[in-house]
Amino acid sequence: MAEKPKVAFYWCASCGGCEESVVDLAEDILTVVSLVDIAFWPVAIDMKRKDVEAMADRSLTVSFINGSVRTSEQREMVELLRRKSAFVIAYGACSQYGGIPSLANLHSKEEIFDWVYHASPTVVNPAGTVPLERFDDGHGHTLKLPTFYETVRALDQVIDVDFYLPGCPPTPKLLKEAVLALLSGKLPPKGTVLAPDVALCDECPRRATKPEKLAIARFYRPHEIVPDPEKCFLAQGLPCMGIGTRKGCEALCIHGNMPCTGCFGPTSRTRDHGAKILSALASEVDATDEKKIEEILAGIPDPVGTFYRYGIASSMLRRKIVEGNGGVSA
Amino acid sequence: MDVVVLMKMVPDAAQKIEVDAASGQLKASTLNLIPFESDEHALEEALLIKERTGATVTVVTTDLPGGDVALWTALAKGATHALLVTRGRPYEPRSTGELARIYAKLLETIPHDLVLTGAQAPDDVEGELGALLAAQLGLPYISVAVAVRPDEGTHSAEVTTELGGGLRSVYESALPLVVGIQTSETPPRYAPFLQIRAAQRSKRTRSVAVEPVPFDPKVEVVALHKPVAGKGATMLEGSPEEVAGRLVEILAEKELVGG
Amino acid sequence: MDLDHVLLYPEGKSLLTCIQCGVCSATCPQEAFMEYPPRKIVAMLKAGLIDEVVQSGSMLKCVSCYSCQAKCPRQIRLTDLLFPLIRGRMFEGGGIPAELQKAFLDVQRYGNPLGRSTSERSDWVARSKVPIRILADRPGPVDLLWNVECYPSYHPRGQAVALATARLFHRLGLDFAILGSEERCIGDCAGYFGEFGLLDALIEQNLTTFRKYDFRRVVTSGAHAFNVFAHHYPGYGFTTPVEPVVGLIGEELPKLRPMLKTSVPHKVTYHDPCCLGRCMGASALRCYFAPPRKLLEAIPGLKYVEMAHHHENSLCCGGGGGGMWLDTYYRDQGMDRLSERVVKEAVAAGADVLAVTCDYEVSRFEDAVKVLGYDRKIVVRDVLELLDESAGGEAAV
Amino acid sequence: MKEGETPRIGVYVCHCGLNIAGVLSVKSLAEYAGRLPNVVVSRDYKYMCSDPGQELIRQDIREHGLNRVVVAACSPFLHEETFRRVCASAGVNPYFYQMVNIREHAAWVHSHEKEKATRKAEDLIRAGVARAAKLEPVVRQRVPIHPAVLVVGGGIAGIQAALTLADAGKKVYLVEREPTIGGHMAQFDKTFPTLDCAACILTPKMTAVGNHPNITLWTYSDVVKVDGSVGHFTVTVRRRPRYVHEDLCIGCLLCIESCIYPDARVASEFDLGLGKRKPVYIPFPQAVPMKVVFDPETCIAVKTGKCTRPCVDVCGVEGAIDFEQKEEFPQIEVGTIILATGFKTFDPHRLPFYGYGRYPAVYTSLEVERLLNASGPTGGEVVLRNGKKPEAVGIVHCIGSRDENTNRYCSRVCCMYAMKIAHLIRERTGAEVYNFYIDIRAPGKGFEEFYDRVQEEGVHFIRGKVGDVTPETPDGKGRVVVSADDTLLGRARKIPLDMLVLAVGLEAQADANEVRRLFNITCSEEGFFVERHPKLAPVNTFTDGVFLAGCCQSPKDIPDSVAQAGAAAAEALALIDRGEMELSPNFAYVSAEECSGCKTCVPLCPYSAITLEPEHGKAVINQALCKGCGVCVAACPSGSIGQHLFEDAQIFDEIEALIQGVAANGEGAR
Repeated sequence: MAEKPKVAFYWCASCGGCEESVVDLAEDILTVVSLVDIAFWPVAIDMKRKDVEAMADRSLTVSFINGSVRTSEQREMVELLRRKSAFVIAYGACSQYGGIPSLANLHSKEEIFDWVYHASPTVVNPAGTVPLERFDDGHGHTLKLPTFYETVRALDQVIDVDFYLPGCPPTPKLLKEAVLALLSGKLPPKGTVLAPDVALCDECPRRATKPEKLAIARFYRPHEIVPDPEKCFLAQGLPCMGIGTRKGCEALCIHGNMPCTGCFGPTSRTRDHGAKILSALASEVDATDEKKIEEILAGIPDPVGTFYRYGIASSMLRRKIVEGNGGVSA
Repeated sequence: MDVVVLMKMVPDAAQKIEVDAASGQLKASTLNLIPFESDEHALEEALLIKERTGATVTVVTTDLPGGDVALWTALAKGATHALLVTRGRPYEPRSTGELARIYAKLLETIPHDLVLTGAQAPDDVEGELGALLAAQLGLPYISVAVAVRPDEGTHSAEVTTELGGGLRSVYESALPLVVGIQTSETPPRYAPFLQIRAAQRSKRTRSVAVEPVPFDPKVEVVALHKPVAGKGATMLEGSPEEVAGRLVEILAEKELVGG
Repeated sequence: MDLDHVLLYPEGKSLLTCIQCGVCSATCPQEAFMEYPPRKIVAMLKAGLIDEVVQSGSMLKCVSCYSCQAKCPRQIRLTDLLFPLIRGRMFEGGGIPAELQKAFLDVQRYGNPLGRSTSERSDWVARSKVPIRILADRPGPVDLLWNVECYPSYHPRGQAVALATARLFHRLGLDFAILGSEERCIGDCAGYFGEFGLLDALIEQNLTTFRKYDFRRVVTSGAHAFNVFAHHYPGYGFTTPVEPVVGLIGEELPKLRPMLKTSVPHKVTYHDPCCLGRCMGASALRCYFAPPRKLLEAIPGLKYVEMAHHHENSLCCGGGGGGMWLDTYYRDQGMDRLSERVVKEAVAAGADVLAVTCDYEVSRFEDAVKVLGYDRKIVVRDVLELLDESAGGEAAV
Repeated sequence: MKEGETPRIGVYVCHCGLNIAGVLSVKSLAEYAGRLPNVVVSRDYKYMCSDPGQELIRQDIREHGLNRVVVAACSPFLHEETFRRVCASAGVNPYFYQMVNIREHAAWVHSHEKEKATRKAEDLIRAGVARAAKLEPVVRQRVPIHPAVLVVGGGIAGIQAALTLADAGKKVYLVEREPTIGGHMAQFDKTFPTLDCAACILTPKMTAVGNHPNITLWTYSDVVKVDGSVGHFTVTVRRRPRYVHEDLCIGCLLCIESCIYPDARVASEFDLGLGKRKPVYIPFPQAVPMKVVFDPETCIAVKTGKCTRPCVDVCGVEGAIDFEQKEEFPQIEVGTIILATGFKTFDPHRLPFYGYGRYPAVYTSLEVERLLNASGPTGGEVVLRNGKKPEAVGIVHCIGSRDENTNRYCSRVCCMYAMKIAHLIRERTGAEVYNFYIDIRAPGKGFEEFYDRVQEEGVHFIRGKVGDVTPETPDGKGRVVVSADDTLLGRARKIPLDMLVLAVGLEAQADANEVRRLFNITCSEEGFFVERHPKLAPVNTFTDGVFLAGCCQSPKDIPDSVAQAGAAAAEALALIDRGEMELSPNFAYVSAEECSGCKTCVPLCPYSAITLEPEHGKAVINQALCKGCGVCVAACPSGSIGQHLFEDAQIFDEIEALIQGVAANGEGAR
């Protein structure tokens, strides 16, 4: 019997949900394991970087990399995995678009450190300790920590990516289909997002309840009202990203009576996810005078966090300008 | 031509001034110091001279509260230089005599052809500041002036003073000269607020430290009190005709008008 | 904005679009006395002859009545921008009459043009039979901040109006307070005579005071303060709603009407102040033409008559834009006083009471009545005084 | 170009004489273009639009196998069509053509910075070339044209257009809101500058409309709905009940005489309230159609049913009067529409200081037209509201015109009609007449001569607008005193007048905005309908098949209205006789498999061109209705709507190419 294809999983800046989603395959994981060898999976298997370094180039069939890239260690690891893998799949929203961690791009590194180590009310740090990249204890011992980059990046902003599995996290169904497709050798063109290229409304159980003209007179945040479980969220004034977000999740959030937050990202035809939905929703605001419009829009207190929740890094916004380095370098 | 104007900061009479019962002095918190009116006229006269002759005008005051504002205002109106006399702490000469000595000392260091000051002040009712200063400097002194016309060519000045009843006398004096100004030829000009602020920002006021002058005043303020309202006036009431009739009677009684 | 820079701004650039139609001069109540009436001034500005305008003294005769600006077909901001800028130039070369200079100096020093002590500003309150809250003494949230202004605070006739106003507020159960000795001139005369530095300083100072307290809206005693609030304060970030007292009481009329029991059997005419009507522009929505008339007509026994000039055509009392302190100058120039023209029109209309709502007007028109020898023909009352009288006056609180 | 075929681009830099070559270095631009990706040929030429210039392109297409053409020259407004035709004639799809405007966008605006201007032109050309590589072939669609025409509005413009079309043998529907046609012209006594009797020249035309076999005249009616697009509009008209069957009424007017109200007591709309009418009336003696109207507001038979109805008794035609008559909504099919909805006069209540409505001595010019009209309320005599004849009359020009507070524009006719009124008043009353004007605008045929004539007649002209109107007596009932700055004299004038006439300007109809929506056209800020091009397409609108005539487009006098009506009729005729029409190629389209059916686009379309296909709930765009505005394209949240000639790929590549250059030049990089 020929050697089973080798698969790697790696975890960059992310919450860990993507790792769990692999386990969500439930009994299907056995099918997967029977078909492939998991060669590297730090969260589950005790293997070290040197083990990967020892592998031959392109000896891994596929690496599933989740999380965005924000430290030098993550960068080195994904570059390493790129060399060792025939295919790299950006797994999950963070890896694909930068994800929630890339909202950090709205702040500078200094601001983040200042908040986390000093200013946050829950911090007790009388000594003012902050992590250093290098620490000498004076007895010849040196401790090195990875560099914390100014900017959080999506995976394809660091290495070449072959396919994308969207979602926060991707659904087991999509993962399974992806693995089977890879094994079958029937590969879509490089760069394909392995999910349908139509917006979520298409599979939304509430589509029929969306009126032609929304005429939104007020936006609500999810905690402000109890949403009608049958009615289109937009018709209820809840910003739902489903109109401009890929389907394929089978409307999971909608079934949980929560509006779509956009984790599957835009369709292939959209350059900037947030801007696209924003422009669509803005045209639905039921007011013509400036003051009233502003009043209605005030119902979305954090527009960037709302419309770019998963995609700052890969959006046209990219990040807040940082003095001195043009805002794009690390 | 160098004209020096000496300005004095005095309590603003328009504000309610209170006397501190314990010390018998004016309550500092109720005091608002402003340049005395005659000094404003002295400044105006100096500015008129400047406009006519191109003279430089140096304004001087002591660093009491409000002194800086007075200098900014003077600069805003057109003064050339502004000096704040200081000893490094709030500076309050206790008498006109001491002030005259300080100014005399200051004037040793700055050029002056004409020294203008208000003819009098609330704490200098006799108008002795100019006289004492002139004596210290050994200069001539003319007071209650209403016009000063210096002539650079002859290095002299024609000074008009006003006496009671509208009588005027015209003097001619060699320069340098000390003049006490009663009123200027035209009313003191108004300094627009923006220019006062500009003067403030321009940092053109200069502080000059003058060494303490030993002085032993022989006179001291013992107590101050508000005027006691008397029972002087009689209010006349009734229709205009009645009031007028009563008024004629009173005037006749006092033999001010012929019966 | 400096006069030299007028053309850099859209408001100033409109000057270039002047078509010399002459509406400004035709409507100007002081045109006859100006060497250069408004139309000519605009032409001279365009021709670069500004110094001649400054020297002519024509600008001293403008009383900021807004007639020219409100009717200008090119919406050139003559009253609140160009003329003040030209007058601002007059500070450089002198030529500003002493009385007016003193008013400015007094505003600089004491925050009121009457030269009165700041600590005496709320002395009138002691004479009030109804409680008047002073914020410095009793801070804490309040609905209505009443900006009393200088004349109602210091002038005896103004104080009578202020007391009547307080009684009306009290009767209507309004939650109001005043700033007392913390209040300062709102900046009317400074703003309209081109003393922009002073206006700026006053606004900054007033806003600092306002920020100390918690109030929902502002009511002004008079028209001028209302106008300055409306035109200048928003630029400094002050967005609290401001109403003149007639506007506020006008809204409360349903509540007030049952209290108006005492008959006031007079033929009353009303003088529209420039700063509650015209100043809002020809197509303005915020004109207060109707409220004072509605209030007057609600008074039992009162018969309302209209003067020849009224609404947007009303004559000016002559007190705006520094005119309040130029009476001597006007007399020296051989000019008749606008306030006298208004009083004559009021008498011609058959009125025995001239009702006003502007803080300058009670005293101005009373002077005019005396000068004209009309003491027995007509009296001057503030609309609020008439309302107070009808509601029973001091005896009924 | 077939799929997969590499773009072969030819770039042509036009000198436009010295217009471009005088500023830009055209030689170096052509060389620069030659180095850009996919560019096979690159040339400069003196006049690309000339025949040899065009031939040059054709020759290159043949010799070099070009499949894309970029011309860097003037505005696409001028020559885009020219070069598209060149491409088509050489066998290349005309939409494989890209125009780069280096004249207006570089040479003209930066003529003082030649070096920088050339660099900007490089950027523009690079962007154009990048876009050209992404162009796709487009095929234009054609639609047939229905031969009937709808004319909306029965004033002189509508009348003229309807008659021209009907005389050409076309079916015309003329819809008028009022009970009669004739419009404002019917209210005038004389017309300037010839002083022709307005009725004498208008009424024959009105009668011709009423009798024309090709014209269906619907008065007292309005258009309520317009569906379809050029060639096949379906129009719904609301016909308000006049409580008389038009086909039965013979216009004998006996019903009016017999009305239970013996006296006319209702303010006549036609006389602007200066005269009175009965509840049953005709607006004026020459009304067309000569059919009475029962006013539902004042006729008690209509309102309450409680009337003895002497009108019915006296009517000789059984059933002609019908108080049960209801609104009707007939639908008609037409291929083209002419809007001639006219104007309204400025309401001087908006400038209260002129005292209109406050002082009885103040009139509008239209009111005075009625006073002057022989069939008006005073039989043509100028009599004031107080019954007196005026001895001094003032006419203020520019009321509601040339005024930022009201209307910014010049109303164009007021100077002339004000002089006409001055002449007529002086002629009939001998009064002193003062015209207060800002500038006299008399630029028409015979206008200046008329100005001379009126001056010679002794009419006073004061150059200065009235700024103040005060009553002479406090009651306001007598004379008014006006103040004006006689700017030529440099002196204020105060003149007491018995009559003050406000020469009110012309404004768009109050409902212009609703009408605009109904017909899918645009309104200017002032409310006048916007023509497609102010010079070259003055009667067309941005909606194909909808044309404009008369004052609904802008204020104009009678000759201009008539001329424009003729032009609009000619445009309609051209379409009808061509039989079909090409649609604009830049329409939007929905990719059905990509559409999620979210409906965002549907309500946004200003032309109602998008519907949901019922089976799958996907959006569909009607090509004939789409104007290519791009709103849906931008709004589609899933990017599933494309637009021909403005595909995302084309625009993004163009922008990216542009940005590259800016970044490379180190300019604008912040």
